[in-house]
Amino acid sequence: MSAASAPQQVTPLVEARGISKSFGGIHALEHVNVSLAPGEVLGLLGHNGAGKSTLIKMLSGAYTADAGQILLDGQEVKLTSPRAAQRLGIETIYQNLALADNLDVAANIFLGRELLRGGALDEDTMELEARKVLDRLKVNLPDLKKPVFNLSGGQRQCIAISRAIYFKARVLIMDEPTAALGPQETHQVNELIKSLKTEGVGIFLISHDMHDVFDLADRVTVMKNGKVVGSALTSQITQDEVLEMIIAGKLPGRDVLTV
Amino acid sequence: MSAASAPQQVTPLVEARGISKSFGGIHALEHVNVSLAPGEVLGLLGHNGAGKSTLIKMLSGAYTADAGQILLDGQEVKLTSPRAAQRLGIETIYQNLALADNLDVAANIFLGRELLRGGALDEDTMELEARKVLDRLKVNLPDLKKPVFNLSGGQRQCIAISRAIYFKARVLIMDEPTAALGPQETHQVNELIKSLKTEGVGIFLISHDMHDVFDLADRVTVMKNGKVVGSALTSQITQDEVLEMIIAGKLPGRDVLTV
Amino acid sequence: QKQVVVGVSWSNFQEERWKTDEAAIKAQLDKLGAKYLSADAQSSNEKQISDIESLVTRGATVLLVLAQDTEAVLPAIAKAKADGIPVVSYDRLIEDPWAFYISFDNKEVGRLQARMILNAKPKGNYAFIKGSPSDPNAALLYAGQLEVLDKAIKSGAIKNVGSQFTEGWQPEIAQRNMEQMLTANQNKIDAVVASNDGTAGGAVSALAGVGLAGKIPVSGQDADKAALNRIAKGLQTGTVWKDSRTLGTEAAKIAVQLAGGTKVNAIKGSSTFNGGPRKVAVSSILLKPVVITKANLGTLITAKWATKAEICNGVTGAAAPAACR
Amino acid sequence: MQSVKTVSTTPPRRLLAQLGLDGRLLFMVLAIAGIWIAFNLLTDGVFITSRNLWNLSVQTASVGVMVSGMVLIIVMRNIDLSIGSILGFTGMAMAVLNIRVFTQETWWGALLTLALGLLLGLGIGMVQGTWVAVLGVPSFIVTLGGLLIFRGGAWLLTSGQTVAPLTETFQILGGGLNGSIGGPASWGVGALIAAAIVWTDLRNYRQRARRGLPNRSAALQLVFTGVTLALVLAFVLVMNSYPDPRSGLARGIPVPVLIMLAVTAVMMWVVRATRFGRYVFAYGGNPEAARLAGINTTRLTILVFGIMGMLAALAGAIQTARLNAGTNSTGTLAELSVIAAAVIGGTSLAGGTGSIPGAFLGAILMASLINGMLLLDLPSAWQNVVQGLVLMLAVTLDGLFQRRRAK
Amino acid sequence: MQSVKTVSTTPPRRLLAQLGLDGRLLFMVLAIAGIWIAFNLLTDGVFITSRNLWNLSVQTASVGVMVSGMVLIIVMRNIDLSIGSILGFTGMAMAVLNIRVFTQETWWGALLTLALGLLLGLGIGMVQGTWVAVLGVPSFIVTLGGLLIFRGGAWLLTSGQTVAPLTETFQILGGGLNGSIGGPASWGVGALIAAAIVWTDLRNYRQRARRGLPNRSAALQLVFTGVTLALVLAFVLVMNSYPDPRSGLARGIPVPVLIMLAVTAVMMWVVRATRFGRYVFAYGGNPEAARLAGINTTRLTILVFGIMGMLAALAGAIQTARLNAGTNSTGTLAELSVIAAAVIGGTSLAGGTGSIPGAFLGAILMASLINGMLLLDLPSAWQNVVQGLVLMLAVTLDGLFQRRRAK
Ligand SMILES: Nc1ncnc2c1ncn2[C@@H]1O[C@H](COP(=O)(O)OP(=O)(O)OP(=O)(O)O)[C@@H](O)[C@H]1O
Ligand SMILES: Nc1ncnc2c1ncn2[C@@H]1O[C@H](COP(=O)(O)OP(=O)(O)OP(=O)(O)O)[C@@H](O)[C@H]1O
Ligand SMILES: O[C@@H]1[C@@H](O)[C@H](O)OC[C@H]1O
Ligand SMILES: [Mg+2]
Ligand SMILES: [Mg+2]
Repeated sequence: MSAASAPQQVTPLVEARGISKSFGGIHALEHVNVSLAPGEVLGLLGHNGAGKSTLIKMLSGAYTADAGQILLDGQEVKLTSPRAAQRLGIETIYQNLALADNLDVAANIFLGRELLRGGALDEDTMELEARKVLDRLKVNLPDLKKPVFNLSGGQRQCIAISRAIYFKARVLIMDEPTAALGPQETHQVNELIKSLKTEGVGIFLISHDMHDVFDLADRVTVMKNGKVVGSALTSQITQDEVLEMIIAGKLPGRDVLTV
Repeated sequence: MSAASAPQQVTPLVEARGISKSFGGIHALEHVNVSLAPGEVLGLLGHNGAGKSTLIKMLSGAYTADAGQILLDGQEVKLTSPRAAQRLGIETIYQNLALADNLDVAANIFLGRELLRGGALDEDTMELEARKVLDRLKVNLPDLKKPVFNLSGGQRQCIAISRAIYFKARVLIMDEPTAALGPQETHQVNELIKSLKTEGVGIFLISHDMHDVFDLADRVTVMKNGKVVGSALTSQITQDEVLEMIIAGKLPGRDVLTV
Repeated sequence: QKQVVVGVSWSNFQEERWKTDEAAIKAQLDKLGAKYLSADAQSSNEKQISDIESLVTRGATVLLVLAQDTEAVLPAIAKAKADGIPVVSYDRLIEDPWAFYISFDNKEVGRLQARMILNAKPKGNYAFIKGSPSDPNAALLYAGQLEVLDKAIKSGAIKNVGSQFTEGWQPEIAQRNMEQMLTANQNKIDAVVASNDGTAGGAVSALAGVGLAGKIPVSGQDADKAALNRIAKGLQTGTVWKDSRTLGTEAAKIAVQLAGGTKVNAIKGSSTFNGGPRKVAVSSILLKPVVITKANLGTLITAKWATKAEICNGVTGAAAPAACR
Repeated sequence: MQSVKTVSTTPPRRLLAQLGLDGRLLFMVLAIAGIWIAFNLLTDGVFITSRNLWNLSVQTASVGVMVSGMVLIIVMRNIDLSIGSILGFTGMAMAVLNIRVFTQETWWGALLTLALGLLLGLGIGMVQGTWVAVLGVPSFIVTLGGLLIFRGGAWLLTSGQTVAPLTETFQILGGGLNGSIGGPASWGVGALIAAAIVWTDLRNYRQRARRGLPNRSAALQLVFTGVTLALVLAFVLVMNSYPDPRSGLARGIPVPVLIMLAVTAVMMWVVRATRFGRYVFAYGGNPEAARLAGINTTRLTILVFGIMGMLAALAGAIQTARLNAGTNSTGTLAELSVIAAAVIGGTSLAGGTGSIPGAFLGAILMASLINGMLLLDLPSAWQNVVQGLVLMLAVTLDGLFQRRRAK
Repeated sequence: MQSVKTVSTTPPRRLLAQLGLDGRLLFMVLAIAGIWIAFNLLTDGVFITSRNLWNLSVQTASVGVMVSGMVLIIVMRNIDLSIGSILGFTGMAMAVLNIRVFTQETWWGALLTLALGLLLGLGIGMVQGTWVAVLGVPSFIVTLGGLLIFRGGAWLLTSGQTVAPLTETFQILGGGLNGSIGGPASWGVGALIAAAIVWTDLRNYRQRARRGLPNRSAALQLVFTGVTLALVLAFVLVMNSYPDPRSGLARGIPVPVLIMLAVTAVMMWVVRATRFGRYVFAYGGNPEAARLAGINTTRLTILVFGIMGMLAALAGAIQTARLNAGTNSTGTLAELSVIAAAVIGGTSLAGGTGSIPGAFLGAILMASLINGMLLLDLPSAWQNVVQGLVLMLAVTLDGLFQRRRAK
């Protein structure tokens, strides 16, 4: 991933400015700025509880910010609900997966956007399509007609990923998408990210796997205690420097940082 | 980790023989054998849905096997409930964490084994002790008196880990313990595993992170589609060979395998 | 000839008195060689309709219906009529000429209750403990009570200081309602018109709580044994005794006659009654309810309604009524 | 798609699931059959007569009409305690309308009465649903409020007075003497249902076959379709063997039963084949997931309560017509029977799980118990005891049976 | 332990939480105060008189005794519909025992009656609990069965006859003329409660201080302890200002109220300070997690239902003694009041959330509403309507208030 593939001069696809959010007395986010260009993969890093998931929930319409604005193509948008974000082409894989345990695999993948045929649910087509998208991830799923409740952690994760990638998005938010995946499945998802990138999709990638992040992301943004520590192009920073940013919350002592 | 530290000749601490389990029509485990020596770390690997979690649930008393036996110190034991396993010194970190969302951090750590003082719950001591064990993991937790419901994925994972390590175990089962952890937190857990190992605790470690597994485990056992593909000492096999075992379900073409 | 099968549809068997009615009906039917079937609507109009359907299905050749609601039961009567099955409206009027009406007039019961209290306290603050709001008889009773008291209320001699329905005729609810009336009126209540003995029991307990039990007249109805004991003790003024044994016995006899083909207007001793709200003329026999007070408790012993032991349990001293000495 | 050795066991599971004949339904049918046979023996053959079954069907109608709505409510992790009161209130309102406004014996008068009543029920339900969804008050509280308010309201409409009689036309809804559709029309309805069954079964079978999706064998499909058709035939036959006492002609299917069947069919379709139904279950499985998937959960909740209110009003019309009177106590405690029928039919109060046909069978089971108990000459206190015991037993056996199947 | 900027807001949240004065409780106290003031204005000062408050306290006792048990049941994701019937059945059983067996005016006779009644309740509850926990039948079904069975049973015990009167000694449980403990004893009880409060507050404060755990300031602690003591004082004062009509002496705290307070205190302690209480909530939060943590969830369920049954029997004793008669209808529909009180008090039917003091306040709120409306002599239909509206309103306001606080 060269820096050239993520140009900073164009209008960002998504930009969050001055986002703050607190729960009860806890300031989960304080004046956070992030931006994402088309075709860019941005790695979001930080310790546990740093505020990464909270931040992306603002971008996916799941939470509303206490303060700050969100811009899409340079225009301010109000993401009042997940549906609003979806309509604007923002798809999200949530960390807690958010599956309806009592529904089967296909129903979960198409939830909220079911295919119809003559006004009725087109179960068969959905099952076939679900199979296709799951095959892309090379995941092992014995039966698509069973409720997802009893599936293994990784199987559930694959369903959540399929949900998000089936519908063509402009912005894809992935909150630790491969945390529970086996090596082959992880490989597939990483390939997928690369191919979406070439299609111009902007991707927020939250991951604790430094190796994957450096493999996939053009740029990383590090958070600590609800604040942005800084951002840098992966081509201009080392893994150890990023680790230092995560743990110490301090910028490395040289001039590598982008906005 | 040298092979010497995990001698195969002594009576295994835990041994599972011929375990089978099916759900409805799905054979999740078929005639599985595994064993673990004192002070040994055994890495359990396999694709998503291979049956790893199901296997360790037999050892933790959460499920009962359809067939097969479990031996502790060479003696057959009946693990009819999680409590029975705990009593025998088997502690487990479940993949789905199994926290009571409505209880606070300390209550979750001590769940089922609360400290008493004059017949009543000793909240204060439990809070202090909880702080201590969490500090070992270097996890960021704003408030121990809040229900764990709203905590971040990694924070929840740390609580589940604390639960299991607080009570001195002979056998520790860890199902993807660091999946959601940040780099520092992961490091702490890995250190912890190493120190428990020196204390003679036997550890089952399920993880998809090949790097960590090779760093920590003495031996790996690979599963595929509910069956054991094979086991090998980490000192005698390469990561690529293990990957090959996971994906293809076949043993590498040379003589590296232990029982 | 086919055996006569009498199907009895009770409105709510939970009230104490119906057990006595049932015993009388059964005894008489035994004597006449007829069979007894029953169902309990548990205060539900809907269930009563189903009950009557079931009774007919089970082979009832004549029905005895204690209507929960005299209007809502009419479709079931119409069905019975279509099947040619005679009906006795038991205790409560059913305004359909097809049915033979035998009862103690409920409005009359209300009048008797009021009169008994009026005699004891011609002037003062009156509290009314009414029956269940979903039981139409509660309204009839209250209407009868007001009819008697109307003049005194208009003249100002009597003041209605509170009237409350009693959900499900439950004594505990009557007790709570009475407590609140006493509080609202600073105990300045001179008489309680309670619509039956169960609710009277609740009212008396409330009065006992403020030391007024026995000092204020309380009415009732049904001659429950607990109530008779209260009367003997002077805690309740009286009750209206509807000798349900007579009612049951007579009704059983009539039912068997109707089943045998006798026409409703050919029953001996019957007359035409058209005092219902719609003035429908029905053949009927009306029995006389009897007011029971301390003075005539003995009649119940003689009539074997209750034993002396039951009535006089714990009654001693000079104030004991004649029946208990 | 690899599969973990499921081939051998998949076909039978599939088959049951797709016919809507999962283990629970099968068991419930068996339980009902058992109860019927037991009662028939105990009553010397009175229970299984066309007359009693005809009555039983009418007795089931009111609960049967409401229970499918309750399934949706409970699946969505809510409860509606107000339905008995709404039934009573709307029933009373329709009685008043019919007696004081639309007094002529006209079709449109009766229909207008019904329509206004249904609208009233819909409105009440939607207000309650809004209160739950928008203000976030637990449905238990909102509908407990509704229970009190509309029970009081039913009394206040006429100051507690029973109002009667209704027009003959309106009474048809109640399934009384003129309230069934007669023999020929019943055969017609039966034929229609049969045609619909054959058509859907055939279409589904062909479609899955064409797309190469797993399917049952043609022979098995034939058997299943055949059994369904036989049930339809038996139903019409029974309804047509109970004659009108005046004319001696067949009564045929009672109107309230027809309504119940139509409601159940529509609701089954809604649950299986529409987005709305899918969303109800998704919400029940994981409300947060439903919201995150972009589902408008507020609107969903309001709609479900609206439907429930309307079905309660429909039951109110049936009950009022059946009693030929509006009484202020109509529908008291109906909520309990309806919730019980839903739970017996496999709806979990924890939300997310429920089945319309199961609930429908639950309603039949409860009604059969009460009906049969009446046929026996048990004192009513004993009837309560036995009813309680049989209820517990039936559901217990069901549970044991399910668990054995799961192993 | 680092902290994400919580310092500024932690103290007040802590303080409320630790006093058991979370926002909800505070709001409920305010709601009750509002209702009391409103009724007092409407009744020209009759509502807030020692006499009426004394009555109100007795009227609350039966529901107040049961509601804490219901909180545990509901927190464990269960429901108990049978409590009204258990109340009636055990009440009738005790009446029969008292009238036919232990007829002497002795302490032990009355106590034995009570003890046997409580055992009976405990046993019934445990059987139901076993049915739920071991056989896995939904508690809704099991206790619906119980509702039917024991309502029938209450009738069968005496073939429907009301039995009365009970011994004077047994009647004490009902809070009638001789059913309160008098002025001096009431002061004694008040002093004991006050001492207990001071002692616990002091001990907790010192302990946390010694261990360096977050604590409220000494001044604030003083204020809070002071307010609690003032409430105790006010309570005893009110109970002692209502004189016995015969002697003119203070009545003091009624025995059923004392029982209710004792039950509530014990149950609060159980929930806050015992493993058992902790496990009930853990199970409610995540049944699977509780099981995996090694908790014996079967025993837990059986125990909770056992406690509920025993409390229902205790309420049965109170009701029967208060009415001075055993009647077969006693306790009908009590389950609804009790569940409503629990839910108003913040217990969620989804399980996992509930508060004993909240439920206790819920019981007071409901009883206050009915008490006040009866003072106004509102017709019962209007009582229903007003009760429904106030219920919905109170909980709605509470919700809005909570959400504002959360922001
Ligand atoms: N709904 C909520 N209510 C209260 N606190 C919350 C809520 N959501 C998050 N928090 C808190 O806000 C902080 C940030 O949480 P967040 O989930 O964003 O962390 P994260 O960076 O995603 O961590 P992880 O890597 O563990 O997933 C944490 O301290 C968490 O406990
Ligand atoms: N309770 C259950 N009921 C039915 N099927 C189950 C159940 N538990 C597990 N399975 C199935 O058994 C298989 C093994 O699951 P398991 O959770 O053991 O996999 P795993 O190896 O832990 O996978 P992962 O790496 O994704 O955690 C999967 O196909 C899963 O869907
Ligand atoms: O006798 C009374 C009866 O007439 C009334 O309907 O219900 C209550 C009874 O006490
Ligand atoms: Mg996160
Ligand atoms: Mg797993």
